[in-house]
Amino acid sequence: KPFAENEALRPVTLNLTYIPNVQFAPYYVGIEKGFFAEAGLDVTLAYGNEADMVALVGAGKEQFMIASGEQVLMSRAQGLPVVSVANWYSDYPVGVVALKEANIQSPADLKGKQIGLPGLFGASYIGFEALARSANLSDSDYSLNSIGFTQVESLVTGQVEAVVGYVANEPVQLKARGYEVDVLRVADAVDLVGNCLVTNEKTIADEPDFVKAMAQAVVKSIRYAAENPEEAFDICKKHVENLNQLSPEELEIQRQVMLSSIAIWQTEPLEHVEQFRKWQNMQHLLLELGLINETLDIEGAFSDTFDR
Amino acid sequence: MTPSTADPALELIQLSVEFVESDGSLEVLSELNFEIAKNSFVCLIGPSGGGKSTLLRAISGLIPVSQGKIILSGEPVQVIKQKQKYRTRVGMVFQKPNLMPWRTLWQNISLPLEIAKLSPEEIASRVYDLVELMGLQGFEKSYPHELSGGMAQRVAIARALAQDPDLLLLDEPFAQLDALNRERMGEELMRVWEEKQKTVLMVTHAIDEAVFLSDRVLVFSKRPAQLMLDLPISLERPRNNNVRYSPKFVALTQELHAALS
Amino acid sequence: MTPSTADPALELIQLSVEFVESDGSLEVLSELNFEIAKNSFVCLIGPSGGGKSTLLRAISGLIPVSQGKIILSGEPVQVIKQKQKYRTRVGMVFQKPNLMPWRTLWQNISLPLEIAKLSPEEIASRVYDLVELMGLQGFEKSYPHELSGGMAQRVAIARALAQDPDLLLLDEPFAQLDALNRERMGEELMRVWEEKQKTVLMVTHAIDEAVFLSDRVLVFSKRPAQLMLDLPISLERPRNNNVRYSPKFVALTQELHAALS
Amino acid sequence: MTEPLKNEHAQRLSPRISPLLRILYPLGSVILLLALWQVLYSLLKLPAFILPSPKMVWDKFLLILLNGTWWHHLSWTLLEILLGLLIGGLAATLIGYGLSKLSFLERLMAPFLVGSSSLPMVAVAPLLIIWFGAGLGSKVLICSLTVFFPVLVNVLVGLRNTPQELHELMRSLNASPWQKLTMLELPAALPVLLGGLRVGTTLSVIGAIVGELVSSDRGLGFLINVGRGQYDTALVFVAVLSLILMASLLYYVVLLLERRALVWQTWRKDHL
Amino acid sequence: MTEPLKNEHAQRLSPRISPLLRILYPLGSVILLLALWQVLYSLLKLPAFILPSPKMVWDKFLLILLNGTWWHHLSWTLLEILLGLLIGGLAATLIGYGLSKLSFLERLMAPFLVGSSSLPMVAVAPLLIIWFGAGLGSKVLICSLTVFFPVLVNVLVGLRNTPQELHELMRSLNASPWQKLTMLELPAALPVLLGGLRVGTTLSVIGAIVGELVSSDRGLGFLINVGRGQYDTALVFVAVLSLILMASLLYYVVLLLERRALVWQTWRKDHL
Ligand SMILES: Nc1ncnc2c1ncn2[C@@H]1O[C@H](COP(=O)(O)OP(=O)(O)OP(=O)(O)O)[C@@H](O)[C@H]1O
Ligand SMILES: Nc1ncnc2c1ncn2[C@@H]1O[C@H](COP(=O)(O)OP(=O)(O)OP(=O)(O)O)[C@@H](O)[C@H]1O
Ligand SMILES: [Mg+2]
Ligand SMILES: [Mg+2]
Repeated sequence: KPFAENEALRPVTLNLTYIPNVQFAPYYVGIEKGFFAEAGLDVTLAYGNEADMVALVGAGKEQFMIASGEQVLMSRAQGLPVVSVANWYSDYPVGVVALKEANIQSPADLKGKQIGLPGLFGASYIGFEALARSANLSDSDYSLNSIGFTQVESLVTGQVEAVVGYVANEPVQLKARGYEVDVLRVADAVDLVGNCLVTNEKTIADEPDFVKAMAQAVVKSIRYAAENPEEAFDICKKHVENLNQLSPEELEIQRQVMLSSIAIWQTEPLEHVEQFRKWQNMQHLLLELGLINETLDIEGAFSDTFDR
Repeated sequence: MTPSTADPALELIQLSVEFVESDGSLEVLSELNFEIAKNSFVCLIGPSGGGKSTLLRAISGLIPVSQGKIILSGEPVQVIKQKQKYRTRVGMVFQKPNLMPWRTLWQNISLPLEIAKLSPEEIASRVYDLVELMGLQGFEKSYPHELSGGMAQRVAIARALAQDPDLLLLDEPFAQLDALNRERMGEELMRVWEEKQKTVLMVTHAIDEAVFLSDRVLVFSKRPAQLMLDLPISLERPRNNNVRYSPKFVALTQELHAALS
Repeated sequence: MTPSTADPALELIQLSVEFVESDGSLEVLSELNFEIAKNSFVCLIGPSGGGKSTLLRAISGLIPVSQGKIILSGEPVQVIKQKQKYRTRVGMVFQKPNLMPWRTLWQNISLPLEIAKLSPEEIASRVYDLVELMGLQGFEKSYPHELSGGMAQRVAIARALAQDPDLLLLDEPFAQLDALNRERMGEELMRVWEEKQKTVLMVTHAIDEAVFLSDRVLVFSKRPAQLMLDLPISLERPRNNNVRYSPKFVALTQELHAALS
Repeated sequence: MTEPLKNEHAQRLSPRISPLLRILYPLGSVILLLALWQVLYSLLKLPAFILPSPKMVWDKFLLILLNGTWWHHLSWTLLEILLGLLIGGLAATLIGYGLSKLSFLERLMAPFLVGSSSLPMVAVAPLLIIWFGAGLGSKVLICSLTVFFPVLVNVLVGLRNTPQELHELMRSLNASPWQKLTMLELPAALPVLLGGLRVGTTLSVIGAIVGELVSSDRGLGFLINVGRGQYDTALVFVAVLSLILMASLLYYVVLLLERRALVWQTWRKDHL
Repeated sequence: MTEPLKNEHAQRLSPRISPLLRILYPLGSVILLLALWQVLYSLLKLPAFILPSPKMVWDKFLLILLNGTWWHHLSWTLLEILLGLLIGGLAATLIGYGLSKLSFLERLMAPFLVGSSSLPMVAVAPLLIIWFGAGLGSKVLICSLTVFFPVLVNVLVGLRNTPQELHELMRSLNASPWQKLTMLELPAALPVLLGGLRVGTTLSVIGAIVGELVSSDRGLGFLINVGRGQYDTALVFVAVLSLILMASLLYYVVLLLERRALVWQTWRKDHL
């Protein structure tokens, strides 16, 4: 055990965004299979709003969270000293989903369409803009509708022609409910950094072993969950509220959601150059969108010394 | 001014009023018979809960009659009420002035005339006269909350007179006033009555007030109300305050006192 | 029962009360001098806004005096007020019954005693007696909104008597009652006064009420109030309703009427 | 000596409603609503994750009622609400009393009272959660805050509207400040205070839900989040209906308390 | 013949406050708040993205004021609120009048009125957006709904509390139903109606913001979302303070309207 030898387990909170969900399978697995305990950690999971969590980690009030890459850069631009120490998603998890009849096969087809997304901020907005720009489209070429988190409903009821969502979630939900859909993955157009384990500079400086223990346990958990999906899904049932109460059909949808999520997990640590490129692409996009105003020190935003 | 029973302003024939309730019915007026002469001033006294207000409400058509008839100058109330001429027949003044707080003094007096859809000029001239008659000049634009109790009651009387009714019903109109204001308002009312030549039926609890004002005092029994005493007041008119100290006044007061207790 | 000016219950010496306002000051009482004999029943009449209530409020120590002195059985009010014995000296009954709506009849009467921190037994026995005295039996647990106006006013008087004060001040206590109830309450009050041997100072607007009840009627002038008339009422006691029709009564009433108009 | 009760009239004239009808009417309303819902469902033919049928919602309710989930979450929200009511109500009463004695301070605070009542908790809840953590504490704080202002305003109004004549009476009886407080001011302010609490109850429910929606792992608001995340719209309906029911029940409980505490008031039965 | 005005007394005894003080007090409050905030900021030493200083917020305000962003969003929210007030208020008045004439229907509706007032808009806003789209419409709908219920309740209470004696007066004058409505019922219900509108205004602001927080691309709620998304807490503060200010102003505008319309009421100046 690299950390906290001959001591009791160290309690720590890992903050997840959103709510308990099968996509967080690795963290449930890490707890149930004892990967965190092996690293000397007693992990409690908490859920909350991403922006709030980033602020708390940045302020040093929390130590670990899972956050989207752009959040790391945007908050660093505002002076929050947050750092990514391990990758969870290999790809940017966002995509555009449309019903077959809308005939949206490539980003260029987005032209002139009514597009729904939660709001003009956050991962879906940034992912969509990346996709649109890859096809040389700008905001005047389509119309964006802020529809909150009602993508599936809005698409089905025909309020919009395409929606922006998580590739592992909305398309699966729609297919399972008998809708034929086309998905444009942002990852196919641009290589952006996805979700990662985030901590703050103070924790890295004060307790590098602690960070290392956490990062490695997370990586191990991701790999195990990816390799043992059925076991992982069973573990999810213990942690995800309401899962047990779903009908068999609905439960199967949730299983599918987890499986498609696994497809974009990063099971082996990424090479530095590769990581750097993803971060730099992200910074480039944010600058273009005006979400940050100056170039940042990319090397400071992530570290690859803890996850291996 | 002498009452002529030949052509009565109001006749009650075998009048009964009952209230039907879930726990049986309550007979409030029982086979009442009397008439009131044109242009006379009649006061009605009786125990609390005896049915005086009920009688007035029946005459003004607010509640239905169970039996018998109410006849105003020869025509039954029900018939008049349907003919819409009704509002020129009976004017009612309640115990409280009952003014609309969002209307000025002027607008409160004009209310019955607006409801009757008179022309604005007609309304203006009538209200003007009434303001003068009741001595309310200078307060035309005041709202009820800016008026004293006495003034408010005067407005209520003016409003009832605005309809120019044949019969004026007053239900303890001065009960809210203090003793001094009460005397003053009584004299005022008498003056107006003499000037306007109306038939007045007024409910009161004050014996001296009844004697001072009226040509005739009716005393009701306990419920179901029946006529217990019908006392003509043969004091000279016009009357002034000194009449209160005359032996005749005192004797009449005493007689009513005895009848009531 | 004959007033003995040797040992007065209340003395006013050169009493003046002014209200200081942003736009100058208002002199309401001006160098008032009179005394009230122990155990006498005195009524105070005067024009509206004349300062009668102000005088009562000054005597009960609710407002400060600008000049002069108020002496209760030999001791100045200010001194008494500080000694906390005050509440056994003066009891006040207002124009409205002023009952606490969340207290039952019984609890309203016991209020002054609770404030004085008497023992529960003592309170119970006193309140019991007062309920009996005022004829309120059977309504001990009623709340004020369940009482008629006359009963509420009776409770207010009982409450003032609960303190067992030497001097009872009444500010138009019957103004809210109708004529008949008013007469009854007056007789009631007289009975209690005779039984309890209190000094009473009562403000009223009703001349006959004043004459009927009191040993002496004081008439105030317009503001600033001064004593305009001090009329002893030498009618025999005990009095009953018939006294109202005696020539003496009528003459006294007439005299007061003249003084007031 | 026995005079008629003063509002014999009034009481006789007020409309009577039999106890049977009093139960039948709300029942009727509920049946009406269900019927409307069923018709809408059958007519619109929307997918179940957009509008579930009453039956689906009922089944979901039974399911989570029987396995204890329902009570697990409901009780948590209830706890937040009750703690919020207690703390917010108490603080508002104490501070309100203080302010009423210091009219200078009251004037200074008045703009905040108006401003804060229009402060959407949903906008500041994240700030509160950042500042005070994501646990029970921040939810109770949000509830307390939502309850605080209406009760405070009502305490101020209630104390201010204590009849001036009763104040005079107490002064003429040489009552001590403490006696004035307990014998006059508190009882006089009670109806308005309870009225504020009643409004506060409703707001407290909303406050708790808002707090939970922003971040939580237990409670009806959390259940709404879960349902929405899993496209389990029936669960969302169960949670929303439960909280409406809870709010209505709490409302009626305070109403009942009010009636008990205020028997001395001619109670307006037709009071909503 | 000229008697004294009835509440000469009352008016003289009511506390007078000079117009100067009336401005100075709120000013004092604001300064107090700013001071408190600054002290908190200096003392707690929290990072600016958790608690910005007054200066930072002011600078941000100036920035977006000058480049037009502020007005762009504020005016949108204002539009939603005003439309919501208009539609919700009007609908509530009309339906309220209808219900008051059909007491049977009113009883049937009563449980919904209580229930719906405790329905957290934040929970149903997504549903409304699904059903009615994400545009201006759904926000105005949310505002209208939040305004609808308090106004409806007040219209019902106002109409019900029309003095019975005045109804009798109108009957004794043989007034037609239309005359009863325009000459008695509407004027009598007006104070309570306007009171409901005043409460509704505050709620409407909250409704608009909730709608915008859930989904929008314009408005103060959107600005809050943007600020939160970009870790620009100063922007969040500007938006929240702007909407509090707007709500307070609207509140006072309705209050002013009320005073103008109700000159005939002895106006309670100390009314919050
Ligand atoms: N609408 C009604 N329904 C049922 N009972 C009624 C109604 N109106 C009056 N009563 C009853 O009829 C009786 C007579 O009442 P009324 O008001 O006519 O008496 P009154 O002589 O005017 O009394 P007071 O002198 O107190 O005014 C009372 O017992 C009263 O309770
Ligand atoms: N607290 C006060 N501040 C200023 N002026 C006052 C105050 N109390 C009374 N006054 C004024 O003092 C005058 C006398 O009032 P007071 O109430 O004593 O008259 P009153 O004789 O009792 O009249 P009424 O017969 O109408 O009761 C009035 O002009 C009144 O406006
Ligand atoms: Mg009557
Ligand atoms: Mg007085």
